[in-house]
Order: sequence, then C-alpha cells, then structure tokens
Amino acid sequence: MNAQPHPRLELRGLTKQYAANTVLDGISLSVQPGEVHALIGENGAGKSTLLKILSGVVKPTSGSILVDGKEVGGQTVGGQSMAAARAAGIAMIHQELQQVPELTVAQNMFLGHPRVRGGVVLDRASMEREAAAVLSLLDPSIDVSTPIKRFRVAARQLVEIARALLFRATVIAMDEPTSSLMPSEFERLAEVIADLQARGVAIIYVSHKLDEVRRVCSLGTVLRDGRFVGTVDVREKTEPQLVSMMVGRDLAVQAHRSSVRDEVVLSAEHLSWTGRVEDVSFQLRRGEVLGVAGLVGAGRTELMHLLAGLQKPTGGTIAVGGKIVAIRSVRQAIRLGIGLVPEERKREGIVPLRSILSNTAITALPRYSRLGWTRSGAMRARIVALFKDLQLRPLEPDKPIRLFSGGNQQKAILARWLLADSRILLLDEPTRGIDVGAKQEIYRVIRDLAASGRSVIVVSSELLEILTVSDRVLVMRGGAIAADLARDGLSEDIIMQHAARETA
Amino acid sequence: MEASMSVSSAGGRRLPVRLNLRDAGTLFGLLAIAAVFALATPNFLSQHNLINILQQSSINACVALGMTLVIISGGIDLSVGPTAALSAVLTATMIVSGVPMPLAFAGGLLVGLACGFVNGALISIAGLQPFIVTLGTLSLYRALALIFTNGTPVLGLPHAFRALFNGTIGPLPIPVAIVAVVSLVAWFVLRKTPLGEYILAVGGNEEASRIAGVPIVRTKIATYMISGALAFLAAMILIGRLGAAEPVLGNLWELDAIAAAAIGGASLMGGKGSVVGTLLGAVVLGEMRNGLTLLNVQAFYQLLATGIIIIVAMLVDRFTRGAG
Amino acid sequence: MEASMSVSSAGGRRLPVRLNLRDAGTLFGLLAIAAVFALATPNFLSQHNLINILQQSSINACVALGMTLVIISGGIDLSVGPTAALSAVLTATMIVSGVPMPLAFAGGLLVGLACGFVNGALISIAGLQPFIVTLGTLSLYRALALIFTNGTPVLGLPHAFRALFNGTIGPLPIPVAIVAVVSLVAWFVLRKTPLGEYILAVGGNEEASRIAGVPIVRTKIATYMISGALAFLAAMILIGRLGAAEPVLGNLWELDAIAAAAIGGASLMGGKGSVVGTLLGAVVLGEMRNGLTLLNVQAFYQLLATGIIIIVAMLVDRFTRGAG
Amino acid sequence: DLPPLNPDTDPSRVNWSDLDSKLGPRPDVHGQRYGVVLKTLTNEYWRLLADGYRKGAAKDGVTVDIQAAQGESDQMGQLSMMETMVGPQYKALLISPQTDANLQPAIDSAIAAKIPVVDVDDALVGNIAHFVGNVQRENGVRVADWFIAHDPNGGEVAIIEGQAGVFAAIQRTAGFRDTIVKSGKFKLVASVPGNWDRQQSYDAATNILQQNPKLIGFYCNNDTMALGVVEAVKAANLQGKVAVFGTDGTNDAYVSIKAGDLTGTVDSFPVLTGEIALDVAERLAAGQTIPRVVATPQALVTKDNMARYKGSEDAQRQALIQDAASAP
Ligand SMILES: Nc1ncnc2c1ncn2[C@@H]1O[C@H](COP(=O)(O)OP(=O)(O)OP(=O)(O)O)[C@@H](O)[C@H]1O
Ligand SMILES: Nc1ncnc2c1ncn2[C@@H]1O[C@H](COP(=O)(O)OP(=O)(O)OP(=O)(O)O)[C@@H](O)[C@H]1O
Ligand SMILES: [Mg+2]
Ligand SMILES: [Mg+2]
Repeated sequence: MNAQPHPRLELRGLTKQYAANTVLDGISLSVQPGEVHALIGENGAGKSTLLKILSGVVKPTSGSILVDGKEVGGQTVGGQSMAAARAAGIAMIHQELQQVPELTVAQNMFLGHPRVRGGVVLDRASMEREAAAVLSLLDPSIDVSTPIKRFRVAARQLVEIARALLFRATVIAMDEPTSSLMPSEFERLAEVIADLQARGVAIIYVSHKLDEVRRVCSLGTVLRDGRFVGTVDVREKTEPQLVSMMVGRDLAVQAHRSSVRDEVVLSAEHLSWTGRVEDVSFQLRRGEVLGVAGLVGAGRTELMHLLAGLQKPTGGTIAVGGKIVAIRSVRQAIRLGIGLVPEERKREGIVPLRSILSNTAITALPRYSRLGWTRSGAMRARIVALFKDLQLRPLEPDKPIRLFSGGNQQKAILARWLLADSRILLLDEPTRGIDVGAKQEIYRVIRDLAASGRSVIVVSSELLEILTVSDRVLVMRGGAIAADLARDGLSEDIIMQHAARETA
Repeated sequence: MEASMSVSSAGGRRLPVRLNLRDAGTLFGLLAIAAVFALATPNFLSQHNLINILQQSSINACVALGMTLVIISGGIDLSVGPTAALSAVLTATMIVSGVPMPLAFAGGLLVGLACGFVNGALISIAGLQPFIVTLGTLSLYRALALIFTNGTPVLGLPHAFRALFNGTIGPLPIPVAIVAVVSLVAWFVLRKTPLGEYILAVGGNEEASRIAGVPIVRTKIATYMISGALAFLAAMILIGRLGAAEPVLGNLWELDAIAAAAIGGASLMGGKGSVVGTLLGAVVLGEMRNGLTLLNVQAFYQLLATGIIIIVAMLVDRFTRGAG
Repeated sequence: MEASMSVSSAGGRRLPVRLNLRDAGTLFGLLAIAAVFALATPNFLSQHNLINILQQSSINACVALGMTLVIISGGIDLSVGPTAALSAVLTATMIVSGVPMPLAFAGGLLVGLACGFVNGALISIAGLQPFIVTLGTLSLYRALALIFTNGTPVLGLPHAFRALFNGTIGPLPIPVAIVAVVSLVAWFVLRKTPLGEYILAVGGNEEASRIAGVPIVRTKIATYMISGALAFLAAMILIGRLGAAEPVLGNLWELDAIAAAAIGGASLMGGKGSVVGTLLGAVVLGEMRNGLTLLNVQAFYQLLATGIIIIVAMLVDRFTRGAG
Repeated sequence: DLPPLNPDTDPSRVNWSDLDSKLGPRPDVHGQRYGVVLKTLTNEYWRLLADGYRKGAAKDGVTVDIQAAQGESDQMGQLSMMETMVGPQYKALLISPQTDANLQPAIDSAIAAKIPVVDVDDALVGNIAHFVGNVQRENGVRVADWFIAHDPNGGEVAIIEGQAGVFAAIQRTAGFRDTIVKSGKFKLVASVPGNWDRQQSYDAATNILQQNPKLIGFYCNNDTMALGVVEAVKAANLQGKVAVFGTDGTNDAYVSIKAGDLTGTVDSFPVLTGEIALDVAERLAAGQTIPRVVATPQALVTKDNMARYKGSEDAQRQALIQDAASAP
C-alpha cells in the first residue's frame, strides 16, 4: 500500500463544556489505518465523552473530526450527527450497554438499520444469519434469536462488539469492551482486532486494563481531567510509567498484610439454587478477604445473591455469627450486617436522578433518623468524610450520580455500605470499569475493611485482582466450588486450572 | 395452554415463549369468567350471545389495538375517544351533505391521522409527556367536535353507509371481521416490519434506540397516527351501528382500551404488549358486561364487579404467569 | 426566576438546581396566563378574586400533593376521587347520626388510609401495574360509596362541622391554610425523612433500591396511604363547603391532580416531582377555570381553552427550562 | 319510516292525564315482565324514575327488571346492556338513552323482534314510535317566566349548564336564554358549564358572583348543580338577594326549598313519570294503539306552592290534573 495522504481519523481541538465544567479541553489526535490507538486516563478523564463526540451522540462545544481527510458533517444536532458519523464509517461500542432488553440478539445488532425485503417486511432470516456469522467470531454459543435480556453482561458485551463489526466500519471506537470479559474472550477479541487492523480499520481502544492495552495497542494518548497529557508508544512504557502519566503521581502498591481472625462470621453448608448454585459450602472469617474466582457463568453472582437475600436458596443453610439464619430478604441480610455491591452498576446500583449523596445515604437512613426525621447534618458530614477517604471526584455531593464517571459511582456504592457499617461485604466485580488509580484505592479500602475486623467476599474475573486482595480464594465452576485455596503460593495459573478444568 | 400455543404459533418460533404464556394467562381468565357465567345463566353460551359478545367487544378491540401499539412504544393515548368523535362528525357531515363515500372516508381518516400526528409531534418533537399531552388533546379534540357540530348529533346517514358496517359475513358480523383484519395487520406491523421493531425498541429502551439510529420521532408519530386511524375506524363501526354521529361519542373509550391492553399483558412502562393478548382482554371486558346484564345485576353492583374483575383478572393472570 | 429561587430557598443548598429552574418555569407559565386574564378582565387581579382562586385550587392541590408523591414513587393513583367519596359519605353519615366529630374524622381517615392500603398492597405485594390496579379500585370504591348510600347524598351536616372548613384565618380561607400546612408537611416528608428519600429512590430505580435495602413494599403502601389520606382531607374541605356528601363526588379528580403534578414537573416515569411545582400547577388550573368563567367563555370554548392551556403550559415550561 | 321525533310539535301528542279517557281502561297485565334501561342510578332523578317503575309494577302485578349504565356518560356500556336485554322474555322495553343515538342498534333489533320500545325522558331517539316525557325546553322557559313575573324591572341573571353537548342541557339552557333575552329587561351575564357536578357549579357560581355583584338569579340545568350554587350564594352572604333555581324536583331540592335556601325547582315528577311510562308500555303490550308522544307533567315549585305538589301521591296527582286542565 502507498503511504496515505491523510490519517484515517483525525480529531482537531475537541472541546466539551457542561455549563462551567470543561470535561474535554482542546484534544487533538490522529489514527492511521490499521492502527489501534489507546486512550487512557483516570475515571472522569473524559474518554467516554471523547468517544461519544466521535460517534455523534454528544455534541462538542468546538473542534472537528476528519475521516480520511474529510470533515464529518453535521456534528451539531443529535440525530443528524449520529447519522453523519455512521455515514463516515464510524462505529462505537458503548461503555454502558445500549440494548433493548425485550428484543433478540439479532434484533439488537441490526437495531436502527434493519434489513428489509420488498420495502416492508423485515428480512429476519438474513439478519439472523449474518448476526450469527459475525458473532461466531466472538462466541458461537450465543443464540441470535433469544431475547437479549436472558444473557448476562458478558455475552451482552460481546453482542455490542459484534454490532460494531457488522457494519464494516472504517473507524471503530471501543469504550472498555472487555470490562466484563474473561481472559479467554479477550484473546478472541484480540484476534478480531488484529484482523480489523489488517483490513485497515482505525481503532480507538479505551480500557483500564493496561496489560490489555499494551497487548493490542501501539500508540496511546493519555488524558487527565479532560486535558491532553501526551501521546506515547504504550509498549515502550512500563505500567507504572503509564499510571504516573495518568494520575500525575506514582502509585504505591501496598504489601499484603493478613488480618484474619479465627472467628467464623459467615458459613454456608450445602447451599444450592437449582441449576445455578450446587452444594456450596465455605466459611468466612472475621477480618478475612475471600476471593471468588471462576469463569463467566460459574455461578458466582448467584451465590452472592443467595447470601444477600435477593434469592431464596432451594437447599442448604447459611449461618451468620454461628447461628443458622434463613435470609428471606435484602433487608434481613442488611440487619445481619451483609451488604452487596452489585455487578451491574447502572441497573442494580444507582438511582440516576438522585445526588451521589442520596445514593450513598439510602441504606443507612434509619440510623441517622429519629422519629422519622433525618438528621442530615451528621449524616452529611460522615458521607463527605467517606468521599474524601475514597477520593471521590469531583467532590460535589449534591450532583446527580448519573453525571459521575463509573468509577466514582462505584465508590459511592461502596461508601453506602461503609456508612451502614456492614460487617460482611459482598463485592461483585468491584473494579469493573474502574481506573488503575481508583482500583488501588479500592484495594486499599478492602484491606482496611479487613483490618478493621470486617469480612469481605470479592468476586472478580481479574485474577490479578483476586491475588492482590484475597487472604483465601474459592474457585467456582458450574455452580460448585472447584477449589478452596490458601493465598500462599497461589498463582494465576493454578486458579485458571481449577476454573477451566474439563468436567468430563 | 394448548389453545394459546396454537393461537400464537402463527408467530413462529420468534415470539418469545413468555408472551405465549402471558396470552395463555389471559385466555385462562377469559374462560374462567365464561365458566362462571355459563353456570349462572344458560343463555350465556348460546351462539347468538357469543357472537353478541364479540360484536360488542369489536369497537373496544379496534381502539385497544392502536392503544396497544402506543403503550408498547412507551406512551399512552387518552385522546382516542375525542379523536373518534371528531373524525366521525366530519365524515358523517360530509356523507350527509352528499360527498361521495370514499372521499368522506378519506376526510375522516385524515382527521384521525392528524389528531394522532399532533399527539405524536408534541410528544416526540417537543418532548412532552404522553399522558399530559393526550389529556390536553382529550379536551381539545372534544371541544372541536362540539364546536363543529354545535353540540348536536349528525343524523340521517344513508342506508348504504350503514349497510357497510351492519351486515354479516357468514355468521360473523362485519365489525368482527373488520377487527380480525385489523388484528392481523397490527400483528404483522408489530412482528414483521421495521416500524414494529422500532416501536418495541423505543418503548424498551429509548436511549439505546436513539444511539442505534432508530428514528424516534418518526416512530412515535407513526404510532400515534395509527392509534388515531384506528379510533376513526372504530368510530365508523359505531356510527354505522347507531346511524348518527354524535360529538360526545367515544366517552371513556380510553379507559376501556387501556384496560383491555393491560389485561392482555401490555406494560404501561413500554416495550411489552401483545396483539392477541389485547384482543382477549377486550373480549374479557365485553363478556363481563354481557354476563352481568344477563344476570340482571344492579348498576352499583355491576360497577363493583367491574372493579373486582379487573383486579382479579390481573391477579389470576399474574398467578398463571408465575406458574408458567 | 428570582421568585422561584426564593420560594425554593427553603430547600437550602441540597435541592438540585434543576428543580428550582423547573419550578421557575411553572411559575412563569402561571404568571403568563394571569397576565392574559388580567388584561382581559380587570376583576381578575382583585385581592378577593386571587384569594378565590387559591380557595378553588385548594381541593385539587390537596389531592395533587398526594398524587405527586405517588407519581414520584413511579406509580399513579386513579382512585383518588372514589376514595374521597367513600370516606366522605362515611364521615358525613357518622356525623349526621350523632357520632362525635373527632371519632367521625378518625373513621373517614381510616377509610382513606384503607383505600390507599389496598392500592399499595396490590401494587407492591402482588406486583400489579399501578394504572390498572387503581383503574379497578376506581370502580370498586365508587361502587362501595354508591352502595353504602344507595346513591343519595348525605345531607344535614351540622354548622359546627362546616364552620371548621369555611372560616378564614386573617385574610386566608381555612382550606388554603390547610393546604399550606399539608404542603409543608409533604415537602418535609419528601426532603427530610427516610420515607421521602425512599419514595424518590423507588421511583428512580426500583431494582437498585431493593438491593440497597429500601423497604419497597412499605414505601409504596405508605405512599398510596398518604394519597388516600389526602383524598379524605380534600373530601372534608369539599363537603364542608357544599354541605353535602355525595357518593359521586370527586369525579375526574384524578385527571386534575395528575395534570397539576405534571404541569408542576412531575415525571410519570417516576423519580421526579416537586411539591412547589405541584402547588403552582394546581393554581395554574384554578386560575384558568376562574378566568374563563369571569370572561363568560361558552362551554365548548372553555373545553377548548382547557386543552390548549394544558399543552401550552407544558410547552412554555419546557421552553423556560431549556433556556435556564 | 317515522318522521324524526319532536315531542314539542308532534301532532299526536296526548297529555298523560287524558290516557284513561282517550284509550279506555288499562288491560290486565298480571304476571308480565318488562325491561328497563335507565340512564344511571347515580343521580336521584333517575332513581326516582326507577321508583316510579317499581310502584307501578307493584300496583299492576308485573315484574320490572331495571338496568342502568354505570355512569352518566357510559354510552357503550348502556348499549351493550340493552343489546343483551332484547329478547322475548320482556313484553316491552322502557329506555332512557344517554344520548339521542347511543342505543339505536338495540332499538332496531327490538323493533325487528317486535318488542315495543318506549323512550322515556331526555333523549330524542329519531325513529322511536313511543315517547313519554316532558318538554325539556319548557323547563327553562318556566324559570325565565318566574323571573319576568317576579322582577319586572329585570336584572342580571346567569345559567349553570349541564354537560356540554347533552340534549337536556342544551334545551333547558336555550329555553331559559331565549325567553329571558326576549323579555328585553334582563341581561344574561354568564352561561357556563357545571357539568352536572356540585363542586364545579359551586366554583363557577362563586366566580360569577364575584364578577357580577348585581346578579339577581341563577338558573341551573339540574338540582345537584343548583344545590352547589346555593352554597356558593350562602358563602358570599347573598342569601335572599340571589334567587337560585334547579331542575328535576329531587327530594333534596324540596328539602332545600323548605329550608329557604333554594328558590325553586322545575319538578318533572319522575315517580309519576315512571308510572305513566309503565302504563303506556303495558297498553302497548296489550295491543292498544297509543299516540306517539305522551306528555308528562312539570311544574315550577317554590316555597309558596310546594305544599300543593308535595302532599300525598293522590293529592299530587289531583293537583297536576288540575294544572293540565287549566293549561291553555
Ligand atoms: N451530561 C453531563 N453533564 C455534566 N457533566 C458530565 C456529563 N457527562 C459527563 N460529565 C462529566 O464529564 C467528565 C468526563 O466523563 P467521562 O464519562 O467521559 O469519563 P471517562 O474518562 O469515560 O471515565 P470512566 O473511566 O469512569 O468511564 C466527568 O467528570 C463527568 O462527571
Ligand atoms: N436469566 C437466566 N436464565 C437462565 N439461566 C441463567 C440466567 N442467568 C444466568 N443463568 C445461568 O446461571 C449460571 C451462572 O451465571 P452467571 O453468568 O451469573 O455466573 P457468574 O459466575 O456470576 O458470572 P459473572 O462472571 O458474569 O459474574 C450460568 O449457567 C448461566 O447460564
Ligand atoms: Mg468512560
Ligand atoms: Mg457475575
């Protein structure tokens, strides 16, 4: 191929302001055909905003976008600019899943641009065939004629990726495409990306997982607080170097110190939920962090739901503090000191229109209320202190939570249980979509919780995370416990072996 | 359950199983109520009375099908009754003053579509809430119908016109046949065309639909226009039967239509609803009225029964669904 | 804008800015309509007439405040009118037959609460849709009121009772004062108590609220019970004014209340609404009726104006919000 | 086909009091069954009409099945109701339709089944063969005449109308308006809807009194609204200065007149109307030929003459027969 006269994608001086708040400040970058360009930065750095401008969902305050040297028109009005972006060959995988739950996988993939026969009738057969063909590159087990609400997050995320592939875009923006994928699925995605590269597609890749970034990307642009920090070759930098560019300082990785006591605070005996969780028994001690690893679909979330009172077990018992309890409701679980940080933040975690303060306060309200009246002063002071501890940014407690980045939303939900003083915390994928800086903060918080005598169960698909925070690791497979491993001498390999061992 | 499976088998494997079960629930409710009435009064099950029930349900079914699409799209249309009235008095006036029937129908249809267009535009372009927009146009369209006729009914519809809506095809009254056709079309639109998919998508997740490039504005406007057109059609059936077009016709139609759709499984949150379910829902309401009158239940107790049966139907349905 | 800022400044810094702007929009609409009427008829702005408007808006405001809480919680209460009627005929019957007033009030209040409880329980425990549940109880409660009284109004309310609701405190009619107190309480509940926070949370995201440990069932039931209690209170104001408790009273109250809440910025999707906004919304509707009557607008045109003004109020409001 | 019904001008019109003399004695109808489709039971007027049917039925030894729509505007519900009732079990059907047209198909099928149908009060069904009721327009005229006689110097008056578009509301309003305006001395300062609703009428009256301090009287399309207006007049401390008239002659209206609150009501004697209508239906069932329109009585009742109309049933009948005889 000849040298291209123009980069495939060029962004010039993109600026975005929300009222007085500048969330992007004159960002310029360019991506060549066949390049996978990383975009990294802390939560709230403006990565998603940049991508949304690119795909026409958000209107920039100023700046322009060029594809193959031609300016993408109509970056002005909502619907029009989306069409313009699409016409220019730009596709986007959104950080928050943008799907219609009642529609099938194929319907979602072709949503807005269906294939039609004879001008009126949907050509279902051809759409399903093509959807299946594209999906088979990622996960052949996904049935394209099943309503998408039946699938868990991981599968739905794969569908989002497949949707972008479907339209043979020349520019694909991926906003944290692997936030709920397993390593094996990432491998498949990496293959797909390599294939796209070979076809000259330009890709912008946003992820907090720096190891992935270093695998698939060469050049990368670092954003901090909406400002351009630099464009570097991410393979030439070490992870700590990248991190310090992102956060503007060095991060200390703290050493692991165990605080496990003898006292068993929570135990399960033969716990079952037909078809989901099979005969699970384990013990959780005071001051312990128990990691739960496993492949997607291993039943980890379901186990958490049983413990948090969201679902009644079909068999077995749960004991808290040595006493057998029947946990019939979330509120009862809360009374027993159990709190859940759910997996799907947007759907299960936050009340979008309410302030981040209200979202945090909601569980502990009765504690701060007397005779039906909330003593908001004391509560507010405590919450603001927690937010400071967790380095919530921006520290504006009265701003609606939907305007915060995902990482900060997660911090607020964690703060919710700290405020409620829960003794047993169940964290389901607590750092999904969270930047490295905030991740370290959350690890620190988890360890501090344990040190203060609380007990934590951490469900995570990131093995490194499990290894970083856990005192002990359960590996689940097919709804059952495949292994109960002590921390000493544990490695990612050992966990993977237990998680993926063939059942045959 | 068998019955509903075969009813919905036309939908092919692509109808999610839950929908079928949901419709089975409604069918179960319908049959349960019928059984009670059949035991209490032998007349209830006579062929004549059953056809009677279908005929009486046909107008509500027609309106409710449009309402179902609107509800699926995440909206609501409280203005169906006045829309029907306005298009009816206009059509009738034209016919009575000698305009050829096809032209008069076109005029009335246009009015129905225009009413729907105004609703849809205010909701989708101006971004107002459907409930409050159609609450406003409920008054507005009614007022226009009253002003247009000065409050008096339009009488003297010719025999030819009335015959169009009053005959039978075999044993089936024409209104029932019309509703059957409308149902097929509605089912087809909902399940087989892009518009139907857009309606489901917009009601299921508007933001996601917008990002995917679904033409939200056009979809919503089209949905309310369909509702307006079906209100017009229902009005034609009614004035064909009554022989007069009154500006006050269509009173309370919206509540009956919403009740039919809800009993049939439509969720007022949007994204969910079924043509078969709505039809069954309309028949449930029709059979209830019919049965209570056959039993000579006094007005206040009929009102009581209406309330109880709506709630019990929803409970039975919920129970059936839970079991399914 | 100034005005609304100071109105809501009582909310302190914790009210999100958007709400204040929204209320300012409603206030703007209110003033715009007032300006039109003031130009058309000089009497409109007399102190006496302004108090008159407040007095006439008080019943709707009372009901609408309960409705606002229900709407914020993601529900709707169509049964407010019949709830009011049922509690009114019971209270009146007791008073007329010599039961001491406090006891009679307690009885009526209990009925209002019970009606709300049934709604709330069916919605939260049985998981039925609010619209259809309260559509059912709309018939049910009305039927009970009619059966209880055999359809006849309860007359002969003693002077002492009527004086309770008919006097003035300074220049303010007692009903206006009652509504002022109720508003303060509602505002307080919504902004300063766990219940209020729960109502906002449940309406904003029910699933997330459940996982956060919000007592969904209790919250919803409490919300509908408040709505029932306020319907009772509104009924007391009304029968105090009219001197008779009719089983048909409260007809269409639900639509007026929903309109007031919606004009005031409540979203029927739940999670959003404002006490101040609803009050302003109720006054908008009240001033409209008052102004149209003062201008002696003919019935059909009043209906027309009602429809147009509801829509224009929503548009003006939206425009103001966009500008803010 | 019959010409469109107009009770005011129908050439065959016969007065209720002349039925016996013109048609001879009542037939023996013992054990027969009659069907009634009422407008609603939520308004006392219609309940009193139902009482009349029951009284008449008890007297004549027949059964009446009385059905009523669930509300005053439930047109389709009433139609379903009547359709379900058309059948050979009834000797005749007595109907009070919600609107002029809403029962038409059921009426047609009753005619096809050769079941006599009698239209009672209010609505004017175009092709109906038998109508029993009074002249709605006349209700308003009588009140207007009272004002003209009572306030020879004229003054400002107002109307509270029933639901927009309803026949009775239109006719009563027009009767009052035309008569009072023609007199020349009166000024109609307001004519606004009260929608048959007490609360709305109260509010409307308050606003009208506010705007027109010189007002001397209200005419309301029914008693429920009039009783709301009375309270508004009392609240404005204008009792005795502003006359309030209703229509229908309900018991509540009489109580209020007696207490000196309501000035008067145009009584249409619903109980008696029910008895007369049933009588007509029985004669039809027996094969008698009956004039198309049977006019029922009405009278403007005030405190002065109420004793005359509120005595025993027989006394009332006698009084009304006298009225009819002395009418021009
Ligand atoms: N509609 C909005 N109004 C006001 N501020 C907004 C809005 N949307 C986003 N923001 C702010 O813009 C900033 C950038 O957000 P963005 O979602 O782009 O961050 P991000 O880099 O994608 O973060 P994360 O890694 O957590 O996904 C944040 O501070 C956010 O609060
Ligand atoms: N809606 C559903 N209907 C039927 N089966 C389901 C449903 N959701 C999940 N399952 C099944 O339950 C099991 C556990 O699923 P799940 O994906 O929640 O596991 P997990 O270990 O929590 O995974 P993740 O890593 O996503 O948290 C799997 O066998 C899955 O297929
Ligand atoms: Mg992001
Ligand atoms: Mg999981």
